[in-house]
Amino acid sequence: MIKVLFFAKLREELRINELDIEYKAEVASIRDLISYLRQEYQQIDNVKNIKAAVNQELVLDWDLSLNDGDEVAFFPPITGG
Amino acid sequence: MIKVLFFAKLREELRINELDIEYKAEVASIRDLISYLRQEYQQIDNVKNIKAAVNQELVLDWDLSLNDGDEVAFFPPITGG
Amino acid sequence: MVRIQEEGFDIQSEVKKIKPSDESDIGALVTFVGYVRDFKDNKSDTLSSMEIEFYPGMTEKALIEIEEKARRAWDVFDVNIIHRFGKLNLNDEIVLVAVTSAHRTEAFRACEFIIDFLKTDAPFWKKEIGLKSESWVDVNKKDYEKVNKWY
Amino acid sequence: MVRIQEEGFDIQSEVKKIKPSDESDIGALVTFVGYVRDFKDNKSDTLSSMEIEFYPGMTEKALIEIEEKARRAWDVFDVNIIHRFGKLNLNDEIVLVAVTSAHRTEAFRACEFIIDFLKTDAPFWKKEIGLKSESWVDVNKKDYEKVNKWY
Repeated sequence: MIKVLFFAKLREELRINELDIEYKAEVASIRDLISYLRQEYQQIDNVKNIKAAVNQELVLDWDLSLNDGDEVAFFPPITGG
Repeated sequence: MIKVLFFAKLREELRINELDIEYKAEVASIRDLISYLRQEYQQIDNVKNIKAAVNQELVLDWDLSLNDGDEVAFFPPITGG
Repeated sequence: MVRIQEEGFDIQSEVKKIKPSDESDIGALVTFVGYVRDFKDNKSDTLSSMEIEFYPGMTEKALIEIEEKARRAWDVFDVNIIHRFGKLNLNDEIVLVAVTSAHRTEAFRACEFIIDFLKTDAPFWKKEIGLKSESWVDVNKKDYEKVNKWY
Repeated sequence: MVRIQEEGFDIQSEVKKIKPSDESDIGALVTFVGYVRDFKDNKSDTLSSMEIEFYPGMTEKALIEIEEKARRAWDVFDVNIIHRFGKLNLNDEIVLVAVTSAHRTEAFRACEFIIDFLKTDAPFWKKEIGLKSESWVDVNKKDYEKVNKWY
């Protein structure tokens, strides 16, 4: 299982903050995962410059393989402080 | 009359914080004034890098002429903050 | 020391935590506080409040990592970072970064370093709620330029 | 705003004076506090107190001039400078420089500029009183190097 989290504008656009996805070939990387999610949530493209974190670490290489049990988060650029 | 003030280590060395000196040719500049004071207060030389202010403005040019009624202050380098 | 909280904070009390009265090696404290301010560009609306969201777990880790980086770069005595979340009103304080050190220059550098990296590396998102409309704050490119200057 | 006083100060109260809750253009506050710290070099003695002397009249003018210079150099909202005089104990606060601005970078620069110039241009003198001996603090050459960097 892969736990997917959405934050801020992305969470609002998708109207969901958390999702469990079965671990399978179609979600073997971050890039695959977002393509897979896009099938159901086209609104993903309403948010520009989406960032991804795997197991709470920011990941710049979206070809990184995902493992069963990973927590993946998608969110817009950070605007805190 | 010239009002002369001493601060910090200089005040302690000279054991005086304020002095009124008659305005005359011997005290026509800061350089003259300190030479004049040195006659009575040799301990002036116990303090290094003495600074001078005329009418509460730091003066770097010790050849500056003094005027009757000026307030002249001598003190060691600043160490506040 | 890192905290994410809904409540406000008192600067003096937060300073005491990193400058206790028996720590006589500390000569300098530098503190940054960020406030909810009114819209800069949108002159046709007035900001009434702000919603701040974060990523529980990851945000704390990111803040701790920023503090550690600052401690590796400068000889700092202690660090206190607080970031608020939830609904904040206009003029409320959002974030505190307080740094103690023997000398002022290190405290200044470390404090600015922390707030600069917090702006780009700590997952917080701000939504500005105006009287007429609301919107998520856009990313500020200058924040990334500032962070790059540290390298 | 410039004050020379014998009493201590509360950072939160001093901040409120330059960040009143209705000044919603202020986004950033940077505060510096300097403390009486123990001897650095003299390991055979312990500092017990400090005496601070100033030049009434000239010192106030010098502080006001430093504040004005900072305001000319950066887009600052307000400034609060307090320097204490008289007898201070180990760990007491000596000086406060607090600056508010729309943006953090200007507040950081202005705050550091003010404390850097205060160290070289505002006539204060410190005497360190240890358990065994007392002496006037020597001038720190680094302070002059720092001030020169601003030009």
